[in-house]
Parts: sequence; structure tokens; C-alpha cells
Amino acid sequence: MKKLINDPFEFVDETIEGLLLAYPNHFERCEGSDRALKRADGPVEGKVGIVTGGGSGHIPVFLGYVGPGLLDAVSIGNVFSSPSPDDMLAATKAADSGAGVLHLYGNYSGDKMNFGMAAEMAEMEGIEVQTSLVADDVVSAPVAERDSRRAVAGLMFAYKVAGARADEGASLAEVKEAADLAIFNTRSMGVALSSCTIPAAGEPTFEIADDEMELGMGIHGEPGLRRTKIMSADEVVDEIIANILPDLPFEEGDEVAVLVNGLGATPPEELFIMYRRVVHRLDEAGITIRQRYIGEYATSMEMAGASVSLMKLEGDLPRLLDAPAYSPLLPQWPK
Amino acid sequence: MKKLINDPFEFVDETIEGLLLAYPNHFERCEGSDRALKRADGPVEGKVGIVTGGGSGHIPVFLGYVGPGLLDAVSIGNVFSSPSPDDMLAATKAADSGAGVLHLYGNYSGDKMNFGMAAEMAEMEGIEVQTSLVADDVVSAPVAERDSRRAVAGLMFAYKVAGARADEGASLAEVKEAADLAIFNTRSMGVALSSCTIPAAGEPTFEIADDEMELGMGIHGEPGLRRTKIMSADEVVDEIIANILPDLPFEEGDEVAVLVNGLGATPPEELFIMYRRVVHRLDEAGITIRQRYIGEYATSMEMAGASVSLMKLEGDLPRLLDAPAYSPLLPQWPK
Amino acid sequence: MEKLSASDVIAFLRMLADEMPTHKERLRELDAEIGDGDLGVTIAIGMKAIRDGLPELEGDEPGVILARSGMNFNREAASTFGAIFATALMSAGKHVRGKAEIEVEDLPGMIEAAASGVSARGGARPGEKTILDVLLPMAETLEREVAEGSSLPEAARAAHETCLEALEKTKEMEAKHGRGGWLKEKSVGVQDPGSTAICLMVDCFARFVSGGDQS
Amino acid sequence: MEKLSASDVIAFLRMLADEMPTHKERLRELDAEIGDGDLGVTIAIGMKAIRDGLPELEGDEPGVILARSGMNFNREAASTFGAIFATALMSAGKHVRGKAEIEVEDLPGMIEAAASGVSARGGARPGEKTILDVLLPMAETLEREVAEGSSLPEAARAAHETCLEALEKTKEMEAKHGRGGWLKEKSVGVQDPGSTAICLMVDCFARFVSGGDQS
Ligand SMILES: Nc1ncnc2c1ncn2[C@@H]1O[C@H](COP(=O)(O)OP(=O)(O)O)[C@@H](O)[C@H]1O
Ligand SMILES: Nc1ncnc2c1ncn2[C@@H]1O[C@H](COP(=O)(O)OP(=O)(O)O)[C@@H](O)[C@H]1O
Ligand SMILES: [Mg+2]
Ligand SMILES: [Mg+2]
Ligand SMILES: [Mg+2]
Ligand SMILES: [Mg+2]
Repeated sequence: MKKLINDPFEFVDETIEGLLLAYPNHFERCEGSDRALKRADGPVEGKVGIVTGGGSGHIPVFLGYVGPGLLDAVSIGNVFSSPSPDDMLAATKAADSGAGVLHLYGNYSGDKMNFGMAAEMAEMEGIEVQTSLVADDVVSAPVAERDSRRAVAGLMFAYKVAGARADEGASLAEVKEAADLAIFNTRSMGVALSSCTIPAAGEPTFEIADDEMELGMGIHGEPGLRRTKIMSADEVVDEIIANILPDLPFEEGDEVAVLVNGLGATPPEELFIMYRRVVHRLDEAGITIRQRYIGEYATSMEMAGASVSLMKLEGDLPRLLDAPAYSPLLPQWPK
Repeated sequence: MKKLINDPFEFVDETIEGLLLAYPNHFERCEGSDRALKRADGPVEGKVGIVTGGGSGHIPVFLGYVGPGLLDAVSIGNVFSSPSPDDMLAATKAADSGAGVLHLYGNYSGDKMNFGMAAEMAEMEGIEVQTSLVADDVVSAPVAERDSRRAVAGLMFAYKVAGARADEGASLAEVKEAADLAIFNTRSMGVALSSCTIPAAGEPTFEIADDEMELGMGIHGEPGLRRTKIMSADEVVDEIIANILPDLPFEEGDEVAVLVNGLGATPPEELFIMYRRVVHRLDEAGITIRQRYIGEYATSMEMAGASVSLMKLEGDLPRLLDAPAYSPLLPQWPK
Repeated sequence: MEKLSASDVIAFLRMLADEMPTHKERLRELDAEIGDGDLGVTIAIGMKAIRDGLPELEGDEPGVILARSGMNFNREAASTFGAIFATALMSAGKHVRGKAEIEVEDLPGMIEAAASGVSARGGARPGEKTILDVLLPMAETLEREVAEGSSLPEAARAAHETCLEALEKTKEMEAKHGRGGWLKEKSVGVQDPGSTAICLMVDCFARFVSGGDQS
Repeated sequence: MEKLSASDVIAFLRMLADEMPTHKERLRELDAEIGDGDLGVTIAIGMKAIRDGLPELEGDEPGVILARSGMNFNREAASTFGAIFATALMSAGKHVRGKAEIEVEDLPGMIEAAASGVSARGGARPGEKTILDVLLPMAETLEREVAEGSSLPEAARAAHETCLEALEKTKEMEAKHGRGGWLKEKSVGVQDPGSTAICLMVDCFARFVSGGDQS
């Protein structure tokens, strides 16, 4: 296990300790929980609160999206496991200033069940809660079963858009509407070249030969579309684009935002090589790129691989993408 | 080779192509060179130009530090190899608005010889050139031979400080003075857990067993202090701190900036675990952390590992660190 | 053993919490094949949470001990399995609310209650490769055993045998829930990791009520 | 072959550019042991640059062809080796400025010029595990060969033998320059990668002037 860690069972708590030591003006613990963090300056009076959460091991997802113009609080699970309902409830309370709270997270059964319990408890305590689930990975289920798809890096678009909308003073229903539009308009697909290792498990999650890759793998190492010999960057992008475009569909004349996301070990150089090909392909398809994000926005520990996400820009989305937002765990927003 | 690339000999040029497609308002090619980039809005009238350069494979080093409040132009070599004097000259010309140019780069013999030739040529063309060399890696030579030390992630401090000073309208001598103070006050040491692979070489640069790490390795895989069984994050930090503190020396009452830098494959979670320990150790030593940077500021392709850099804050350094600066390839500046 | 007093339940949970983490690697492997590989860690952390919570439950009635232990598991090791398992223990615990002892006659109803709680929580139906596929057959077996007048150890051993057979059948099922659900037909051939964990627990229970480690 | 005309120099450089990349892996390995592993790639790219530049040099005199080829190498494959090698070729080329043919009598001076150019560029002195440690012994050998009236092929083969012996001696040297310099005593035992490349080139030259591949 090639890791710079101490006791693997302390991995998450030591990460949080380091984070709080690093950014004491940005993050604070939520009352009554060791596994929930909030904006140090929150809750913001009158603003709809946005809460996310999920397993650890994906920084900047999830906690790296807490900040002005983004999310208000986050609950933190063990590596690749859901946070507990108690932590989610603590985050929900910490995010609520009376305007209600949006639970915005990835479509994973553990998170859904636990957030479901937390939402019930929050409502019993008088907090209005709505839920939006990100489900952007096109290979995880056919488009007819979109509701069962899993979330990958497309989370970023949903967070950015919902956070900006809440910042504008929108109501809970309006924030959810913006998040849902971002979610509906986003499609992603990835490729994995090597496994990650859950620290406390001690073994790589999957085996993969030196000359193999897996197309469509999820960000926890969930099996994907197919295992193949390593393909070139251009071939990989071509196959991803071929899967993504017809799914929404993205069509000639559309404007999109593009996210080329690194899963961890893949260097930025390779993401630029991939982005290059994305531009060529979208040019051919008559699709205009209005904004692009290239870097690590959702990782899987030290997994090598990358994903491409497209969000079709409609209505408020361009404005909300460009709105100011800050978190010390994110790349600088491209201008 | 677990890489998302096409022809390995096109690696650098395709990276640059992707970068230019991504940020056309930020980067532009320098006249007469395919391997030199400048700020799209440069040269800035009356401002001292700052030029860097070096081998590819370290993003955001080197080209990711071009931008407002940072550097003006960069020359780009093959992976881990120096740029050519022609490219350096092109960058130097593109950075010069008449106020002279600082060549600010890492202390590597290839870069030094080639930059040396470029500086001679630039001077023949009437451009005043000064040079500052970053040499922060404490394990590469004893302190008495500081001039022969190599550069690692401490480059970031020198870039940030020099860029901010130039932005203030300082003269070439003043910009060099600020850069030299940052360089003199910075000490770094790293650890590598796995090798990187130069794409065109096709083989990992070094072999390292699954349960081994190398303390003090350079960012190109240059052998370090010693090969050991994997140590815990806390032990690694303790050894790094023990090597760094006496070297300057950093002493009780000092204020410092800390950089915990990921080399590529090491996830942010582990950097926070390390930062936690850095805080504990510096607390004990009576050293105050005024600013901290945690993330990927200088990488070695997909190498797993990390480094810790400290810069003692004196004179203008705190002000210059906090000055505004922008590049889409860097993490957001911590507030 | 013919009945489980509150302190018996605590003793059983302590034995379970000591034993289950030894299966961490096996559960990790199964979950890695059709999921994300965290089930072994989840069981290890969750069982430790159950154990750590037991002293505080001293003096409570059996049903409360079970329900609270389920919540303790999911507090420290929340996950799909955590939520499902907590729901199962809470439902089973509710079924024996107010009772000072658990008798063999209570078992069928407890397992049925667990199954319907799980189904309500996660929306699974029989045949979808979830722990329902071992809970429901066990409930049937236990009902038959009780009707036939079996002792608690006899009933528990019969339940464990049924559980193993049912677990074997999960191999042929196509997962519809959780991470396995994304695999569709590719999930066929691997036994359900969560059901495997349940079988290991039932085995432990059968040995506990038989008064010793006879596995 | 007794003299090298401009077109001979071009033919030699073409042969060199074809051959050297076949040693890429060996040079990569050596450089990885005491450096950063890029020398093989540098040679492959630089030699291709020399080859691609040859058509444009058609019609130039031998010294210019050498000097320009050195610059072409370092333009595409700049590096420590690139700068050093370009300097060496430029210095050697300057030494035969104005001459239409290179004769055996020119060789000692060319190699001496290369050595002093390299020393001026990189500050290395003999015994510091750099290409100086093969260049200087070769210059001596060539001087002796010329004094003894050897033919060009004889002199070239003698130079190659000296080069190999000198290369062997670099193993025992401690690097003081470049990346090897950070290794100090740990650099002992490995032969100098850059000098290895030079020896391979001299071998190629000896075979070229001997009129065929006799290696
Ligand atoms: N809807 C469901 N109802 C009952 N059991 C389920 C359900 N979904 C999953 N499970 C059980 O949970 C197990 C996986 O647990 P876990 O590893 O925690 O899931 P994940 O890591 O995917 O969140 C499965 O093997 C299955 O037995
Ligand atoms: N100062 C010097 N003078 C002469 N040759 C040198 C000098 N420094 C290094 N070299 C030669 O260059 C070789 C390394 O070249 P290269 O791989 O390009 O270096 P790097 O990758 O460290 O920049 C060494 O093996 C040595 O022969
Ligand atoms: Mg999980
Ligand atoms: Mg090099
Ligand atoms: Mg799992
Ligand atoms: Mg080298």
C-alpha cells in the first residue's frame, strides 16, 4: 500500500484534523458531530442551506465544495461509505438559517438510505428539506433508467450551480430547480487505468493488468463498460464522446461546459491531451464550449484515470457557473 | 505504462495544444517558438519581465505559474529535459517591455547551460537579464554547498514572491532581490513512494518495492537520502522537519509559510494528514505558521509522494505572498 | 440455552463483535468483485461500534439492546449495509418490545419483521440479490421449526442451514440494488456479500445458543 | 577513407542518426541509475533533429555542418547533454573553419577544441565523471596516432579503443556535475551515461571511415 498514512482506521479523522488546522477561518465542525463540517461564516441569514455528504476518498468531493457560492455543510463518511444519519442531521441543522435545506449528493444507495433517515429527522425538528440526486454516469444504466445511474465528477456542476443560485437569494424550490436542471443536463463517462486502495482494507479494490484499462469504471472502482488493452488518449476520448453525446442528446448548436477530471494519479498533462481531443470532437459536432474545467474535481484516492463531463448550458446555467465561489481545495476557477 | 497519451513523442506538444485551446485568453505562444508561452496580455508596459522554464512533466511547474501577479513567459522542454536556448530567448523577448527580465528557474545543469546561452543572446539583442536560481532541496547537498542544491516545490514561493514584487513596479534589481530572499529563506525535502515514467522512455525511471519509500528523492526520481521500509506519515514528517529546521535554521519565534506538496499520485487526504503533523512539530518548535499551501504545486508526473517546504517570513515576504495572482492551473490561493 | 435474557443478548453481541472482523478480508473480496470493496471495513468498524456500545446497554431489555446496537453499527459504519442492518435490528428489536427474554417462538416474527423493515427501507424484493434473499427463507424455516416444537439451538441451526442454501442461490441472482445493480448480468456468479455477512452472523448465533463453539 | 568531404560528413551524420537511437534503452538505464533517465530519449530526439537538418546543410563546408548539427540536436533535445554536445560539435567545427575536407591531422585539434569548449561551458575538470573524461584521452591518442603517421581509419579505431578504456575508468569516478553530483560516492560503480553515448558515436565514426560496418 503506497500511502503516507498512520493508522488506517484514523485516516478520515486525521484528514479532518489537518483540514481544520489548515483552514480555521473557512471550516468549522458542526455541533454534535465529529464527521460534519460547515462554513465557518454560516449559516448565512436568509439563504437556503445546501448540504452534501458521502464517503471519504474523493477530495475535493465532498468537503472541498463547502464555501461561499458553494455548499454550506457536509457530512463525512468512512472511505467510500456513507456518512451516518446523525452526521447528516448535524450538517443539516448547521446549514439551516430558516430558509430550508437542499440535500444535494450522489445517487448511491447507502447515501440515499442514510440521508433519507436524516431528512426525516430534520423534518421532525422543523427544518424543510428537499433532495436532489446527481446521477451523471452514462454507462451505469441505460438512459431509460437514469434514476439508477451513479454520480461521478458531474457533481461539480450541480454544486456550483446550486450554490450560486442559493447565493442569489433564491427559495428552496428555486435552488432545487437549478440543481435539477444542472443534473439533468450533465452527462459523464470515465476510464480507470489503475486501482485505488481503501486504507483500512489494505488491498487494491480491483486487479488490472499493466496493459489494461477499464472503460466506464465508477469512482469507487465499480466495474464499468468493458476491460480493454490500453487505448490511446484520442481513442478513449472518442469513445467517451460517442457515449455521451447521444445520451442527452447534445446537438449541433448547443453550448456546453466541459469538465475533464483527473481521478488522482493521472497528471494534468494527460488531461490537457484529452481536452484537446474533446475540442476537436465537439467542433466536428457543431457544439460550442463556453467554459472548461480541467483538473482534479472528484478523485478516487490514487486511482489513475480520468472522466469527461458535459453540461448543456440553458437558462440560468451560464450565469450560475460564472458566479463567484471560493474553496481552498478547488482549482482556481477559469476566467 | 499507465498513461492516457497518444504518440509519446508528441506528449509535450499535445499538452501545449490542449492548454492553448483551454485558456486562449490566458496563454499565447511566443513569437518564433513552439515551445514558449507568454501571458496573453503581456508584456506589461514598464513591468520587469520574469521568465522561467524547464522540463515538462511537473505541471503546474513551470507553465502553470504564468499569469498576472506571477510570471510573464515560460520555455518548455521535453519531459525532464531543459528547453532549448532558442525557446528561452523567445520567452525572454516576449517578457521584455524594456524594464529587463529576470530568469528565475531551478538549479539544474541542463537548464543553467541553456539559459546561460539564452541570456547571452538576449543581452546581445539589448535585453537586460538577471538570473536567480532556486535550490531548496536540503538533502541534495550539505548547506555549505547550497549553490549546488536542486530545486523542488520551493519554486512556488520564489515565483509568487518575484511575481508580486514585479507587479508592484519594482526594478529588475529589486525583483531579483525579492526572489533571492525567498530562495534563501526556503528549505524543502520530499519523499517518493513510486516512480514516474517518462512517456518516450516507456519504463519507470526507478524500481521501488511495494513496501519501500525513498526519503529525499528529487522530483525527477534523482536518488535521495535513503531507501527505507514505508514509514508512517507522522514518521516521515518528523524526519523531514528534523532535516529542514536546522538547515536555515528556522528558530523559535520565526514566522513561516508552509507548503505540503503532492507529487502526483498521492491524494489530498494524505497531504492533510501530513500537514497535521507539520503543525504539531512547528508548534513544539515555537514556530508560527502564517500561511499554508496544501496541494499539487510541483508534480513529477504520476509519482506517489510528497514534499514539505518552509519559507521563513521576513521583510516583504508576507505582503508579497498575499498579493493577488492568477493562473488557471493552480489551486485557489488560501485566504 | 432455551431463552435469551438481556445479558445473554449482550454476551452474544460481544461474541459476534469479536468474531465478525475476522471475516473482513473475505467480505472485502466479495464486495470488491461486485461493489466497491468496503464491506469488510464496514463490518470491522461497525462491529467494534456495537461492542463499544454494549456497556451502556447493560440493564436495558433485549429488544432495546438489539435496536440500539443496530444504530451504533450504522453511526460508526454508515453505508448501504449499515443502514439495512440497523433497520433489520431495529425492526427485530421492536418485535420483542417489552419482553425480558427472547424465546424460540419469537424468532420467526423477528426475522419477518427485519425482512419487512429492510424491504421498506431499501425497496428490495425477493430475488434481487440482497439480504432479503437469506432473511425470508430463514423466517420460513424458523416458523416450521417452531411449529414442530424444536428447541432454540435446533431452530437456530436449521436457520443457519437454510441461510447457507439461500446464500448459494444468491449466486445465480442478478443484482438490482446498490452497486451490484450497475453490473446487471455481470453480477451473476458471485454470492451476495451482504448475505454472506448475515450467514456468518447466524452461524455465530447458532453456536452461541448451542452453548459453545461447535462450528 | 582518408579524408572527409562535406558529403562524407553528411553521410556519417546520417549513419550516426540512424544508429544511435538503437541504444536508447541502454542509455536510459544508465541515466536512470545516476540521473533522471532521460538520456535515451534525448539521444533519440536529438539524433532525429540532426538527421532532419541534414538536407538544409547540403553545400555547406564540413565545419559548418558539424556546428549546425550540434545546434540542431540541442534545439530539439535541449538538456545537459544537449548543451554539452552542441558545444563540443560547435568547437570542433570551428577548429576546421574554412576547410573543404577533414583530414586525420585535424582530428586531435578538433577533439581538444571540443574538450576545452565543454569545459568552458560546464566548468567540469578531468576526473569528474563527464564526457571530458573520454574526450581528453582520445585527444592524446589521436595526437600520437598522427605523429606515428596512422591512417584515418587506424587513428579512429585507436581513438575508439582509448574511449572504451576511458569509459571504463569513469566507473570509479565520483560525479561532481549534473544530477550525478547529488549522489556523491553513490555515483561510483556506474559508468558515465554521457561518455557512453560518446563512445558509441566514436565507434560509429571508426566504422564509417573504415568503409563499412565492421563492428
Ligand atoms: N436495497 C437493499 N436491500 C437490502 N440489502 C441491500 C440493499 N442494497 C444492498 N444491500 C446489501 O448490502 C450489501 C452491500 O453493502 P455495502 O458494501 O455497504 O454497499 P455499498 O458499498 O454499495 O454502499 C449487498 O451485498 C446487499 O446484501
Ligand atoms: N559539466 C559537464 N561537462 C561535461 N559533461 C557533462 C557535464 N554535466 C553532465 N555532463 C554529461 O551529461 C550527461 C547527462 O546528460 P543529461 O541526461 O542530459 O543530463 P540531465 O538529465 O541531468 O540534465 C552525463 O552523463 C555527463 O556525461
Ligand atoms: Mg461503499
Ligand atoms: Mg534531464
Ligand atoms: Mg460496498
Ligand atoms: Mg538525464
